[in-house]
Amino acid sequence: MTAVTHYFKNVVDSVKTTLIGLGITGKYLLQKPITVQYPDERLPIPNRYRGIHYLEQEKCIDCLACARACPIDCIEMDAVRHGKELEWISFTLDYQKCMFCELCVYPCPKDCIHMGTEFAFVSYDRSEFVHDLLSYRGMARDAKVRMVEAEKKKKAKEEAKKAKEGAQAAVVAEAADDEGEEASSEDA
Amino acid sequence: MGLFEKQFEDNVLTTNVDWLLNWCRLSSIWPMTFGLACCAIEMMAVGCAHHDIDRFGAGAFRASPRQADLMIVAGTVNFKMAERIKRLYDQMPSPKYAIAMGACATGGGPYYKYGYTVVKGVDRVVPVDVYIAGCPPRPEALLEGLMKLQEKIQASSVIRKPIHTV
Amino acid sequence: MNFQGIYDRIRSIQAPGVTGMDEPREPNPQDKKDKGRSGDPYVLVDPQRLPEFLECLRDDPSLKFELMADLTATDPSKEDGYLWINVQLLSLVRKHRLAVKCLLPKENAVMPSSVSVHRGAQWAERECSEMYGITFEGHPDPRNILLPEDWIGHPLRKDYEFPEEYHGISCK
Amino acid sequence: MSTTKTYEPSISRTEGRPLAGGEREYMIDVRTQDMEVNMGPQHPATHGVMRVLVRADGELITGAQPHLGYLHRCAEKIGESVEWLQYLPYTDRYDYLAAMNNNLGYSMAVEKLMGIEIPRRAMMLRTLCAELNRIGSHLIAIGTYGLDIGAFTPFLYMFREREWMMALFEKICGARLTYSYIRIGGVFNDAPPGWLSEVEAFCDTFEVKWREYYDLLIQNHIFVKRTADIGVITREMALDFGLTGPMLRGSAIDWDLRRDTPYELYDEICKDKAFEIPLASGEKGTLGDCWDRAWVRAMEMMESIKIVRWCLDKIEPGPVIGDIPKTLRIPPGEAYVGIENPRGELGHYVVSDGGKIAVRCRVRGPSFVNLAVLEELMPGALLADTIAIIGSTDIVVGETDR
Repeated sequence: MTAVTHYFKNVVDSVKTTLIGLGITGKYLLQKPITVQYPDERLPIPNRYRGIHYLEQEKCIDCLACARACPIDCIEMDAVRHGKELEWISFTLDYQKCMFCELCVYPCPKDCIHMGTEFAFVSYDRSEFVHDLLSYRGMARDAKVRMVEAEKKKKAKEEAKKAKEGAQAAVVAEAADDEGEEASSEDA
Repeated sequence: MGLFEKQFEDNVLTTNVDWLLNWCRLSSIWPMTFGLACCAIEMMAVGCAHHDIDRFGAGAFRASPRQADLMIVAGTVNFKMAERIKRLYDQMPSPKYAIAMGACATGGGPYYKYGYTVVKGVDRVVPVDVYIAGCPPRPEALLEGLMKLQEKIQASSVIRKPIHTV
Repeated sequence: MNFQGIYDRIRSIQAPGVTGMDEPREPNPQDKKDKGRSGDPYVLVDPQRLPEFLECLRDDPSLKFELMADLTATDPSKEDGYLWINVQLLSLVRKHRLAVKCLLPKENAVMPSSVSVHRGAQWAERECSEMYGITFEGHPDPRNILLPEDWIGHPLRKDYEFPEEYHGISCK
Repeated sequence: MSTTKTYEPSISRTEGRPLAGGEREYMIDVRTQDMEVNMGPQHPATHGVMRVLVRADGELITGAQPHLGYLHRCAEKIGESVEWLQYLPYTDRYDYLAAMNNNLGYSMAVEKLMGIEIPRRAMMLRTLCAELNRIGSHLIAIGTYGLDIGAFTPFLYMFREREWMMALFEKICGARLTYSYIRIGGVFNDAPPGWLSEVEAFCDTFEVKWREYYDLLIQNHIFVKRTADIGVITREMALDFGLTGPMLRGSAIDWDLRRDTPYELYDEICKDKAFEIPLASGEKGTLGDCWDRAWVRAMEMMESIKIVRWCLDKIEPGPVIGDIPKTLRIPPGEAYVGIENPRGELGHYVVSDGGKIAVRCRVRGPSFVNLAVLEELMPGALLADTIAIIGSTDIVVGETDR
């Protein structure tokens, strides 16, 4: 092939393939655009989406299973135990480290930590990313009620026990007295 | 601005001029093509048809820092790269902004604990205006961050004296 | 060819530097401490003769390990006095694989470079030498590849301590 | 700069650069001053943060040296520091374009040590997801390659389909890019109802769109002229450098781990002859040039669609994950598993001492190995071709640096 024919073949090929390309792009000219106008329209977020965590605090028992499962230790929690009831101090998730892997969700024995469908977490200050998952601090109201009731019950139980013990002691003492009398009579 | 910058008291003229200048700035934030890691793919997705960052006037991805206003640090920064990021940021003309996209750029992310070469937060190298959580954040989250940055620009003072808080 | 066949062939052509082999085995029910071994069988080779060994295997017509898939090192534990050099070989014609292992003493981690046999080893050896502090003699370009030039320490050694700061940027 | 190695140019100045049709392009033999051009680390065409130090004599490149490590994220150290399962999310992040394949490779390596069987449905879902991810990865590879060469439209079109693919993954595992879906012992979750029919709809649409990409980009004469006869990898070179994947098949070496060392369900798929391995033939220029590699990637997408369809056809209900304890203790031993990543052989070499944490977790990234050939390919090319050559190696910097 001579240089001249080579040159013209190049030109013809370029024009031909470019026209094919233009035909393809031209098809889209009249179609509806697929752009989602974000703040007004939103793409559907599936149920399984791994977004910002949320905690069902009532169920949580402060067992640290999620914190142990986390590869980067971004979960920190602190609570004080009063018998069965928990007084919450903090439960933070550090989004400066979190990689949304969902490994924290499945070890939970009470199924109380979840990943929601919320994804936009934007801030001017990165210290805000240490996110608090608690919906209340300290003790829950009904937990207090439960605790007071439990304490009352405990007290009542103890009193009952004491009374019982007292009665038993009296019985024992009487028996002992009887025995003593018997013994003394035997002695006599 | 030079001579007029941050010189004037609040009045009808200066506040309106400020509003106009800020509006101009926020409607044409040109980001720099600066993908580092996984988040760069989401940044590309934002530039593409589904999310189309051009709607915010921020679609002109510039390859050169000299033409860019915004640096989207999209990905993990390590020590070898940190010096380059600093240099690129210094090359950008003022007013310039930086977005830390994703957990790695914000605070080291998953590499916080064992990543011996990872910089624990790009704000140790360059000043950051907006942080976005996620690993990687959804494209919508980046748009959300951009809107947050626009709010910040709108609130800034150009020829007015800045309001000092004690 | 399966591993036994490959090993027999290696024995019969008297490939240089072969010192033995290891195969996965079941745990011994009598000895509770013996947990057995799972995974791949491998050939043990003297590290000082590794390039000759690789060349021999590459050129042998019935083995034809012409592609070196991987060369890496392993630091088994802090106490262990040896580093492992792990090489994965692949034969495209015969469709078989072979794992090769060398034991290299930690005190004197020097071995000849395999770049003359497989050029693909060049970057892998650079990575090994920066991560484990192994010196490959005869390597054409022995610089750091992933870490900065002035990095101190060999990160993948088990006794590596994380740095406090690098060029004024705090690491904590 | 003083450490820079100098190269002999692979073509002689008086012989000139070979052109199609046996002609040669002659350069006037004027000695210009050697110039060192730094491409990157921030460069739109280096696919991330890689730096190539190019030594140029006028327009002719006499040497090139890739500098890596701008995204070194210590993946292997992390593998030795966290528990077996906890490392899984990190595998997503070295080759972030093909996270499913990385999950699969790591899981298979650990399963090999454990010696466990995986439920059949789990295998189906794994294969299906890995192949879908291969399509997504090649879409970006070809899209950004077009972008480097100067074609912006195909990039936008390919991202449209990729967005659909990511929405599918989002439905099954909840993340768009870093899936952690394939777990040790199976997959993490069964497919939600209706998901498989959506995949089928995706396949139907994709086959139509693929034709468009092929006509719009791969067959476009301008694209062909920019990529043909450039960066030729010969058979010997490919084997010497240990290249794998499309780089190898671009040089017409018939090797695919899916067929030649079958894993998962590929044995059955190969027996059914459900897919074939596209091999380059040097159609537009020399065998093993950049165009051949781009073509191989484009054809592989269609083969992946065939595998996905095979899986959709054969999938049956059943369990998706075996009985795996919460804290894994892997029996002592060492195993290497290589799987066919979109970029080549992704090898995981894991060593266990019987504990909760790995002793060694080596990742053999195909990009890392494939990139080494750049030093050899560049000398003799023109400065404008550097981008075509780098783009054709299809690297992911997260994987070269790990």
